[in-house]
Amino acid sequence: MKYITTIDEREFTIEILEEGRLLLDGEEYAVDFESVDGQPVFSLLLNGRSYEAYVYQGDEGLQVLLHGALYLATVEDEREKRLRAAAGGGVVEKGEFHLKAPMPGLVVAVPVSEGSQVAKGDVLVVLESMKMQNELKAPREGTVARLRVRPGDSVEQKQTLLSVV
Amino acid sequence: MKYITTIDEREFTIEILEEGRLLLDGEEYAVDFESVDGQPVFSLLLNGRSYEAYVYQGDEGLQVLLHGALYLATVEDEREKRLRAAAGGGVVEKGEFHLKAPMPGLVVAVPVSEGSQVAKGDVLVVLESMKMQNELKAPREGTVARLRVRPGDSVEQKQTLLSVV
Amino acid sequence: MFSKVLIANRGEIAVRILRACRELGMQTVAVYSEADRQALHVRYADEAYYLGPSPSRESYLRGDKIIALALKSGANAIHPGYGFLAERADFAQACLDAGLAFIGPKPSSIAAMGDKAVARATVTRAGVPVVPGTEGEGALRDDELLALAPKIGFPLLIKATAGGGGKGMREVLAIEEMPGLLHAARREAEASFGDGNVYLEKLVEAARHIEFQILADVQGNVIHLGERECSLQRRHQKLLEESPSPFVGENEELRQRMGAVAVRAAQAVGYLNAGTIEFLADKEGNFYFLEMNTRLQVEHPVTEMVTGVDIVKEQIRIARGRQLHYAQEDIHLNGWAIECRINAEDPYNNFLPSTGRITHILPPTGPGVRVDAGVYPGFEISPYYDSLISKLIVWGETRAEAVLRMRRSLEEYRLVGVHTNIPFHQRLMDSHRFMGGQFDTRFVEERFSLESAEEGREAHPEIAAIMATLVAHETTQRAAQIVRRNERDTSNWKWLSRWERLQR
Amino acid sequence: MFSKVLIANRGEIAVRILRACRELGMQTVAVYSEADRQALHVRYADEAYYLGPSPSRESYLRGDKIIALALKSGANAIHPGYGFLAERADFAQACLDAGLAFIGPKPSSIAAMGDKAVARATVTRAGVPVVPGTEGEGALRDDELLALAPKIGFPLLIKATAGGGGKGMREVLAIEEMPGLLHAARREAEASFGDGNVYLEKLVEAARHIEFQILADVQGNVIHLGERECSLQRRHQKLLEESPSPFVGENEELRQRMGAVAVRAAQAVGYLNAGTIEFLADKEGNFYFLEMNTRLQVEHPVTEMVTGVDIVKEQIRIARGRQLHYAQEDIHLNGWAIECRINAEDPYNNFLPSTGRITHILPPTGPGVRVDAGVYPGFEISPYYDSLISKLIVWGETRAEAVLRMRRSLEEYRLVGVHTNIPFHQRLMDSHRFMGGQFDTRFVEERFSLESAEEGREAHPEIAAIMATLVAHETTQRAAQIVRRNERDTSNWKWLSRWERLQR
Repeated sequence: MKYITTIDEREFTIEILEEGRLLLDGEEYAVDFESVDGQPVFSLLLNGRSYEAYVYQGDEGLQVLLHGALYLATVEDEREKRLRAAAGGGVVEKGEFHLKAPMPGLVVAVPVSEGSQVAKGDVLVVLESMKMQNELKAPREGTVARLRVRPGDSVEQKQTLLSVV
Repeated sequence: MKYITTIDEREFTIEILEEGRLLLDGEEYAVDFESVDGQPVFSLLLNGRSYEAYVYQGDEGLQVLLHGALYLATVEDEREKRLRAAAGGGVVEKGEFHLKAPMPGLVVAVPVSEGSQVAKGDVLVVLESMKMQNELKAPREGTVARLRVRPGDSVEQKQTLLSVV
Repeated sequence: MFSKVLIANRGEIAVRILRACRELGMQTVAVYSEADRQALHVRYADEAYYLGPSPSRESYLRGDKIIALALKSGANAIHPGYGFLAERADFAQACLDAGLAFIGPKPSSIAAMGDKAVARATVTRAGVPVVPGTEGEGALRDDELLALAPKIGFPLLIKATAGGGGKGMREVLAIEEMPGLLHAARREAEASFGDGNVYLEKLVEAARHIEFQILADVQGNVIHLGERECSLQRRHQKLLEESPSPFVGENEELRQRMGAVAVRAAQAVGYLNAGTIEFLADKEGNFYFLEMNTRLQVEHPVTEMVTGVDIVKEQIRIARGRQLHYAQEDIHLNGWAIECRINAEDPYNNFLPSTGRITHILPPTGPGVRVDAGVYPGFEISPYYDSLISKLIVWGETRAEAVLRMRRSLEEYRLVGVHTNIPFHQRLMDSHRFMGGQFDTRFVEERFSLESAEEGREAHPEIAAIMATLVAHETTQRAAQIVRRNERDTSNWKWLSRWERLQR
Repeated sequence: MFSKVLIANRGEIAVRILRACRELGMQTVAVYSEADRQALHVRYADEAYYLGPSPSRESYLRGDKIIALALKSGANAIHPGYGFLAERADFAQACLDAGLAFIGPKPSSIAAMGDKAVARATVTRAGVPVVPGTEGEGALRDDELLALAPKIGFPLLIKATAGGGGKGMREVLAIEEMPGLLHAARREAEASFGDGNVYLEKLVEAARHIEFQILADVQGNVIHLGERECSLQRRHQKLLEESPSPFVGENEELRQRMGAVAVRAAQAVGYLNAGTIEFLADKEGNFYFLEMNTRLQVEHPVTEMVTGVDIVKEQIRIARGRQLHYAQEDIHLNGWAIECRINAEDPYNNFLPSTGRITHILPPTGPGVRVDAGVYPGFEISPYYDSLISKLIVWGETRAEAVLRMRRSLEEYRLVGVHTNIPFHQRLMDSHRFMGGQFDTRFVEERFSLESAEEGREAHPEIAAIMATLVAHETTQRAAQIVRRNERDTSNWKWLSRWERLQR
């Protein structure tokens, strides 16, 4: 099975062969890969070098936390890659952004209102959780729409608070 | 639900009521009982006193390891208790004893042979495991039968090594 | 003399106090909120009582309920830990009124140190230096401020009396620019807070946060256990503490001078039990009283590691009326200790708190490593309380050894189920300024970023790529297997042995 | 000078050595058997190579393969740990021949101390006392033995030259009974071993096992790090060690005298690196050389806790040719440390080894607690290697504090999946003789039983009964629920989210 895996715009071609071997950009390695205790922690022996990392499923691919550094990886097999290329390529840049509560908490401030123009980095909602006030910011510029919370509201994790269109 | 639980020949009558209450020998207690992490480790709050113990299923009932002391408990509901009483009561004292390997290992000595008369406490088999020589002893007197191993054999856990009849 | 202690707290500090009580042969009583039935402090205590719903104000802040539970359970002392009710003079007084020993200072000391203006005035009278400024002198006119400025010295800060958050604040380097800056500051303060009043305060440049641990007994003995450096902060939250301070270092004369001032500050309020005097220090070695924390600190373990004193046990002994175990001359700082606060938060997402069920922990261990934690595999991190889940403390013969030991400990630490700030600490350990001891209270926020710290490091994108690919590959393969397996067997439960069912 | 170390071992000691290497900035290479692919030392090392099938003789005892892997991986030093190849002079020599540094003594020292008769003769020449006896003098006749007996003194032991296990052994209290006992001993020895030869040895009454940690560098400096008491043993396996020894206690004169003798014994074989001189001591304070362990000991952490010396790091520095960090006068025993060996064995079933998968661990932590372990949740304990899975070490300012801390640590420790001897240690901690420091090498086997130790204690059969009943009750209820749930839903897998599948 052949995969194209992208990290920080750098592409790696990884072909998984049988019997604990793989090709990384054409070079062969002995590979021994196991989950630790069924957890999303994995031990990798690659030509005898020992690595261990957390691998999580994130919203936009897999997150690999290795030696205290985070890598965001997208893994595609050849078919997926071809389909995406045929579709004109590239991630959709525009579209609506739905601000979701990253954790349960209490809304303490909403410094924007419906129709507000916001720039990237502007604070949209201040959410209190674990005794900290957490600023939730706009990931891009746009207009605030469908504002659904106000100060004093308790919100659940992943509840949509507002949209930026 | 009412149970009769025996520990060291001492009987306790325990009736489980609804809503976190139970009767212990007729006295009512508030009870809050939870497994820790789905493990056979349990946290008990009994009228506010906090206890924690391992509870394992053993061959002859439940083993409770509490504050570093081991208790062997047999739990019967009323119906079981009545049935046992009707059957004439008491555990069968005689019958064959099958010596099983308590762990995988290597048989290093078998100081008995088929037909040997053995007393309680006599060594039947010496099994090496974890770099220790472990003496497996007779739990009662009797005659050795169906000897199935000899020095040098590797045995699996729970494999029957011989019987005492 | 008490023998049964109620711990009015939760989390790692409740566990820490429980351990001290147990080692002293005391009976222990825990209290818990709805979210904390399975918390470690409930499991470790001899008794545990339900306090109320999860929000603190309905549980851990309910002093009345806590005192009632102490009386009901027969506890005759209360340890407040830190946070919650620890610095509430009224709660301490209520304990005493109920006939319970309060393991902490007198209510009057808590009150005196709790009011910033009173604290400032009290310690000033005792000859303790405070940051020079005009804060205590009411609303002054521009001409008055201009006259006072040279006495404070430059650089100085103009600050809004009503304000905070930097609004209405101006840094003044010389008297010439002051009139214009005063005007601007007043205008901004007026606009922000509706109050144009400002005061002056000396700007402590490259300020370092250095604090001294105090112990005081009823016999009137007051000693200090040396200093802790707590300059590494983010949003006024300490992240990493060490003892000794790299700033004080081998300057024993400065240490003893600051320690003596700290003792004097504590004596100024007739202090009893454990407390901490916080100072701001500048490059020249000037230091100023900031505030006193009238309680046990989160970071007390670094002091324990270098002095060998068990501070919590000493608190309990003091509260029982015993004389201090130690005289000042018995206290020596041996080696070096560093603490990293491990928080449930995502360092890659603006340090947002992270909640969830912890499924796996492999803590670092071995020589010179101590972990104080209130969590375990299977415990659920809720959004109700602070995000501190563990403290990783290491000791080394030298600071260099301690830093290297902290590095290997952070790399070893596995905790699955919530995000933690461990990667942040790992990058901090790599920072040249940290290694050199060259940092101040603004360092983390102004001169350190996780992203740029990662840039210079040896990176392994190809390893990350391989691991991601293998996980994706196995996920696909497994999903297929699950489908096939299910087609074969629609009665999985039959295959569960009795033992497996028992373990569910 | 080497910078990459291969650790020729497994389990907790391999992890311990890896940590020291990492803190010194060394690259590390692990080796592993089939059973150990997921072992902690494989996970922690920079590199890890497969050695062979699980049995030791096909893996960890394959010195040839290990040396080949060192050369292949570019490691330029080997640390043998303890056990396996650690005291094999031929392996140490083979390392040197292959151009690899051996982190341990010279092969000649290993050989000299490995042969009991040679060791005895060598240290005797250096003026080190050995247990008086006739072992080294060949087969003697009864009249010769009777003539020598008074010089040895009574009580003494007649021992079979060929034997062991108590066969052919007799205790002699006075010369009058000796002829008859000699006759009986020879007859039994002849019957048991086909060899009737016997020798005499002084009976060390109420013997205590006390050992001194030695460090020696290439510059010829030899120091000792004080003593460890290891009298608590079962089947010649140490179970609990402490430093200082309650027997030596505050008798600093005895400590220094024994330490000086230990240094002399090490010097007698030109010793280098870390080693241990074991003594037997009697009630009168006489002490006799028993043997030298020419390697790191399991129980080295208790010495580390009281001296502050990191023995493994010091081993590596010595092997790199560095001078010792410490002179004898720098070494002071501060406080008290105790180690309990946590073995995977069932104390309620004749201490039979216990194998299985560890499903949950909650180790004790907090002030003064160190855990050295080679296991983690999810790891499988196999029958191939020894049963030591963890070492629990505590430090206290006094022995009493250390004992109380050990008690609370043992009670806190949760380890699910295999049986452990933790309950044994808990009962030992309660024993009055242990608390009073009144025990000898026969104590555990002859005067301590788990059952009788439990008799005197506060028991909670009613609590055990309640817990057993609730578990049985829930098991029944759950079993019913599983049946019902399954009837409703024959396609469980559909309910697994993608994330859950990923985690399987």
